[in-house]
Amino acid sequence: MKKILNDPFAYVDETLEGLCLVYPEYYERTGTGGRVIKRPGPAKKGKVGIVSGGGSGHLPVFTGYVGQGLVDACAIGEVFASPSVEQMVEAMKATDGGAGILRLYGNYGGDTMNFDMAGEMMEMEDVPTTTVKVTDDIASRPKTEIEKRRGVAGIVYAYKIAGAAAWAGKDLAEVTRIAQKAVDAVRSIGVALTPCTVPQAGRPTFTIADDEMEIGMGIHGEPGSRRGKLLPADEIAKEMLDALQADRPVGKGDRVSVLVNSLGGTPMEELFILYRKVKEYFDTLGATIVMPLVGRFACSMEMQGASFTVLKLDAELEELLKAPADCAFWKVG
Amino acid sequence: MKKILNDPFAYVDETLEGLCLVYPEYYERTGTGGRVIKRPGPAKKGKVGIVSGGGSGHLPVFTGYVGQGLVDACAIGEVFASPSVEQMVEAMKATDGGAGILRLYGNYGGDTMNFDMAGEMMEMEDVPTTTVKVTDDIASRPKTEIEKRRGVAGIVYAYKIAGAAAWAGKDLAEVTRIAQKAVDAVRSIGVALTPCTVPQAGRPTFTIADDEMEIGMGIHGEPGSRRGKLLPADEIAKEMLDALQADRPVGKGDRVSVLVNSLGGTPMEELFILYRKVKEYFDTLGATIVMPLVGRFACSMEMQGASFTVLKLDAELEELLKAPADCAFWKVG
Amino acid sequence: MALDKQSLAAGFARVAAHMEKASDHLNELDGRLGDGDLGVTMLRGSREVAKVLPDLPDDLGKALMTCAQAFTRASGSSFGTLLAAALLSAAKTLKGRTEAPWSEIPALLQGALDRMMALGKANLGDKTVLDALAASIKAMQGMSDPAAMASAGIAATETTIAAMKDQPNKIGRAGNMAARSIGNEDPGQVAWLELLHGVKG
Amino acid sequence: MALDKQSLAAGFARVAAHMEKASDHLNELDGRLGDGDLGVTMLRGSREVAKVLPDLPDDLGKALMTCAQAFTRASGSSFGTLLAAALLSAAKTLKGRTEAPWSEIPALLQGALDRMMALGKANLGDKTVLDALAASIKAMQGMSDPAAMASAGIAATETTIAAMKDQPNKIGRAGNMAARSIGNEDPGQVAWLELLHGVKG
Ligand SMILES: Nc1ncnc2c1ncn2[C@@H]1O[C@H](COP(=O)(O)OP(=O)(O)O)[C@@H](O)[C@H]1O
Ligand SMILES: Nc1ncnc2c1ncn2[C@@H]1O[C@H](COP(=O)(O)OP(=O)(O)O)[C@@H](O)[C@H]1O
Ligand SMILES: [Mg+2]
Ligand SMILES: [Mg+2]
Ligand SMILES: [Mg+2]
Ligand SMILES: [Mg+2]
Repeated sequence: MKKILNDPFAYVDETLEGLCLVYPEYYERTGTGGRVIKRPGPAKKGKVGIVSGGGSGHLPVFTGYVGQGLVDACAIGEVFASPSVEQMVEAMKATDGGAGILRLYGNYGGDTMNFDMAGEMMEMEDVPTTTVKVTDDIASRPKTEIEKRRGVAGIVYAYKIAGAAAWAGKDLAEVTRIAQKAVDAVRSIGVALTPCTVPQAGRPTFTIADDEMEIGMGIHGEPGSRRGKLLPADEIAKEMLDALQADRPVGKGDRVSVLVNSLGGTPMEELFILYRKVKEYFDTLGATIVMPLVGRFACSMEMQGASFTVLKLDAELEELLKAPADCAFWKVG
Repeated sequence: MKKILNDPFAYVDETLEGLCLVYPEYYERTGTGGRVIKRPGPAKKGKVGIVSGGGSGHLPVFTGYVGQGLVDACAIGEVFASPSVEQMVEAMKATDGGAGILRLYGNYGGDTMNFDMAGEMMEMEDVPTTTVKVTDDIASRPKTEIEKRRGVAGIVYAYKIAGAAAWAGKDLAEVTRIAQKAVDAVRSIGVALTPCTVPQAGRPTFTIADDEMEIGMGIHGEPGSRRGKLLPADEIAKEMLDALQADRPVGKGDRVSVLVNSLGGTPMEELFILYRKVKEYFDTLGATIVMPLVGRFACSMEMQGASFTVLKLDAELEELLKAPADCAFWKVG
Repeated sequence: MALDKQSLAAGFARVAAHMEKASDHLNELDGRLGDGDLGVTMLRGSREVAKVLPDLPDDLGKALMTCAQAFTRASGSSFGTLLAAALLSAAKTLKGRTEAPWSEIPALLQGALDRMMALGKANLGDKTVLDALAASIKAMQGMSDPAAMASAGIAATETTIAAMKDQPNKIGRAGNMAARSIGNEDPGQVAWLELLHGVKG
Repeated sequence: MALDKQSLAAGFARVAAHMEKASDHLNELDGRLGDGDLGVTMLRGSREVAKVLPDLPDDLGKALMTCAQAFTRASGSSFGTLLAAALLSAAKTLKGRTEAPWSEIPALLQGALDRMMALGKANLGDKTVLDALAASIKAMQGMSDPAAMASAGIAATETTIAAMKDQPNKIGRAGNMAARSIGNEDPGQVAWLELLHGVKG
């Protein structure tokens, strides 16, 4: 394991400590064990709160997207592990402005069980809450089981759009509808070249040969759809774009936003090389790319690889996508 | 070599192509072989032009810092290789607003020879030019040969400060003085954990054992000051901070800005873990950290490791550091 | 006497005391095929609950909710979450009441079981705590004495554990090693047994 | 006749024609210990220069500057940059003049040599193009006929190449393998020889 860290069991807490020291204007630590990150100051009165949560090791996801026009609070688990119910409840309480709370998170077993529980607890205290789970990874399940798909980088779009709706003062039902609409419009697929190492485990999450890649692999190393020889960038891009296109076709005149995301270890140079092909692909389809995002948005620490996320827009989604937002890792407007 | 690319000989051109497709509002390609990136539109009349250049593979350095309040144009070489004289001349011509041009780049042999030549060519055309070379890497030479030190991540501060001065309308002599003042005030040191691979070479730039790190290594794999067992994050941080402190002491009441930079493969989590120790160190000295920067600013593709850069501020430098700036990779104000 | 704030607090206090002794064994059982944290979950969880017992609200719903929240403070592991869900299900049913007859216990447990199945997406027969709980409910049916109910539950759970020992686990971490789980008592079922022992005192 | 726009253009045209034949050999020499791009540098560079010859300005300074810029268009390698620096040094000296006597050539070359040394930070004796240039200047001293100067330079360069062949390179890529460079002609010195052959025609 080649990582710059101290005690592996302090990895998450020290990360959060550093994060808040660098950006006190964006992030405030609270909750049991300091495992809730919220926007500084009190919850905004009358605004629907948006709460997320999940395992660590994915920065900027999930914690990094706490900010104006984005997420209000986030509960943080160990690397690749769910936060506890208690921490989720604390995140919701920290962001309760009296207008209800949307739980918006990636579809993973532990997170779901805990967030459901946490939601019931809030309801016992008469705080209305709703749930929208992000299920964008097309490689995780066939289209017939779409609601069981796991969530990957597409959550960034869900945060942005739901966040803008809540910031604009829409009510809980409306924010929930819009968040679900964003989830329905978003699809992702990834390719992994190398594994990463969970600090407490001390060994790579999976093994893969020096000349191999795995298309469709999940951000925790969950099996993908195809393992094979490492292909040239343009061929990798085409294979992933074809898969996305088969799952949810984009056609002439459509407007989409595209996120070309590094899993962490893959450098910006390679993302730009991939983006050429993405642009060409949508040009050929006659579709327009709006606000392309290229960079590290949802990572798996040092894992090499990349993912593509396509968000199909309509007027409502596009307006919300372009609305101002501000966190340490992403500024819009 | 595990990289997402097509023809290794097209690596740089495809990277620039993608960069400009994603950010047409920030970057425009021009020059022989499209190896100059400039701010879109004509040069700003009456403003001192700031031109940089260097090898590829370091994004966001150098190209990424073309933007308002930063660099006006950049000449781009192959991975880790100098751009040509012609490309440098083109970069300068693209940014000639009639107020002269500052060449601001990292101190490497090939770049220096070519930039000197290019400068003479501009002077033959009666365009006044000056040179400031960034020499921040304390591990590359002893203090007695300070002007021979190579440039690493400190260039980011030099860009920011000189860029703000030029943007504010100061003349060439003044912009040059301020750029040199920034260089004199900045010091860096890095630690490398893994090598990276130059696409055209196809093999790692150096070898290092699985449990080793090298303190002081350069961003192209130039030898550092000490190779040894990988230490805990806090000890690595202390060793680097002590070296910086020995080279240019920071004391009680001083104001500094600090850049904790990933060489590419090292994830954000680890940078935040390092930053805790940085903050503690300067707190103990009684110094104040202003506008800390944590992230990927000057990389070596997928190389794992990190660098610390300390900029000692006075009122003039601090004002310029905080002035607005805008490029795709960095927004201030 | 009936189920109220006092008897609830007394029951949880007995469970907490019992877990101080039982947790090592649960860790050991869970460690054979799982991650060995079940005893820790139960011990830390019930210690957290013990802390809130002196200040429980009169409303049984709120009281159970307070206990559920306290339990989850210690842990994010599966059994802890399922148990909290069970408490929360009872809390919902009893919301607004300060007293409930003992005879309502089997119905409350049935509600809890339904909630745990909905939450954990497991079925009866998967060799989990659910099977022990289902058997306990059946055995308690029609009773109204709490001690007798606990005894009946203990007997039914012991029978279940013994009967299922040689079946494969079908869910959770142990479910990933279904074959190897044959011959092992399910740790969650044993945890339920220890809970009942604690309640009975 | 003297050095002016016409004679300058004619000389560069002869060099460009000669490089079409000489470049392979230069690549081969540079490839033994260097990166094998010297012939490419000379060929592409002089082809680029050939393109600008029809439209050279009358001002000799501007004309040489145009040639220097054209040469660097093709390459960022060391010899190309040094040669461009040499041309630029002459351009600076001749700026504003449309004619110069042939007798000024040795002084122009000395200025170029100084510039190349300042730029490349190498010294005489390092077994580089500098040694060939220095020997040529010495041999041309006091002459005023261009053909005779070229011949003298060729003879002096040949002597230098032969004399230094068995010494180690001390600078540049080949300098990294000083020991292995013994026995090899320095490619930059040979490139200078070929340049003079081209000029002479
Ligand atoms: N989805 C589920 N539904 C019902 N019971 C479950 C489920 N998952 C685990 N269990 C029960 O919990 C016990 C393990 O608890 P625990 O150690 O807390 O789980 P883990 O450490 O795997 O999160 C199992 O023996 C089983 O009885
Ligand atoms: N710093 C220097 N000073 C003088 N001459 C040099 C220098 N570096 C290289 N040369 C000359 O250039 C020749 C190699 O030229 P070239 O192939 O263009 O260099 P490279 O490919 O290493 O950049 C050498 O044989 C030597 O004569
Ligand atoms: Mg367990
Ligand atoms: Mg567990
Ligand atoms: Mg060469
Ligand atoms: Mg070369």
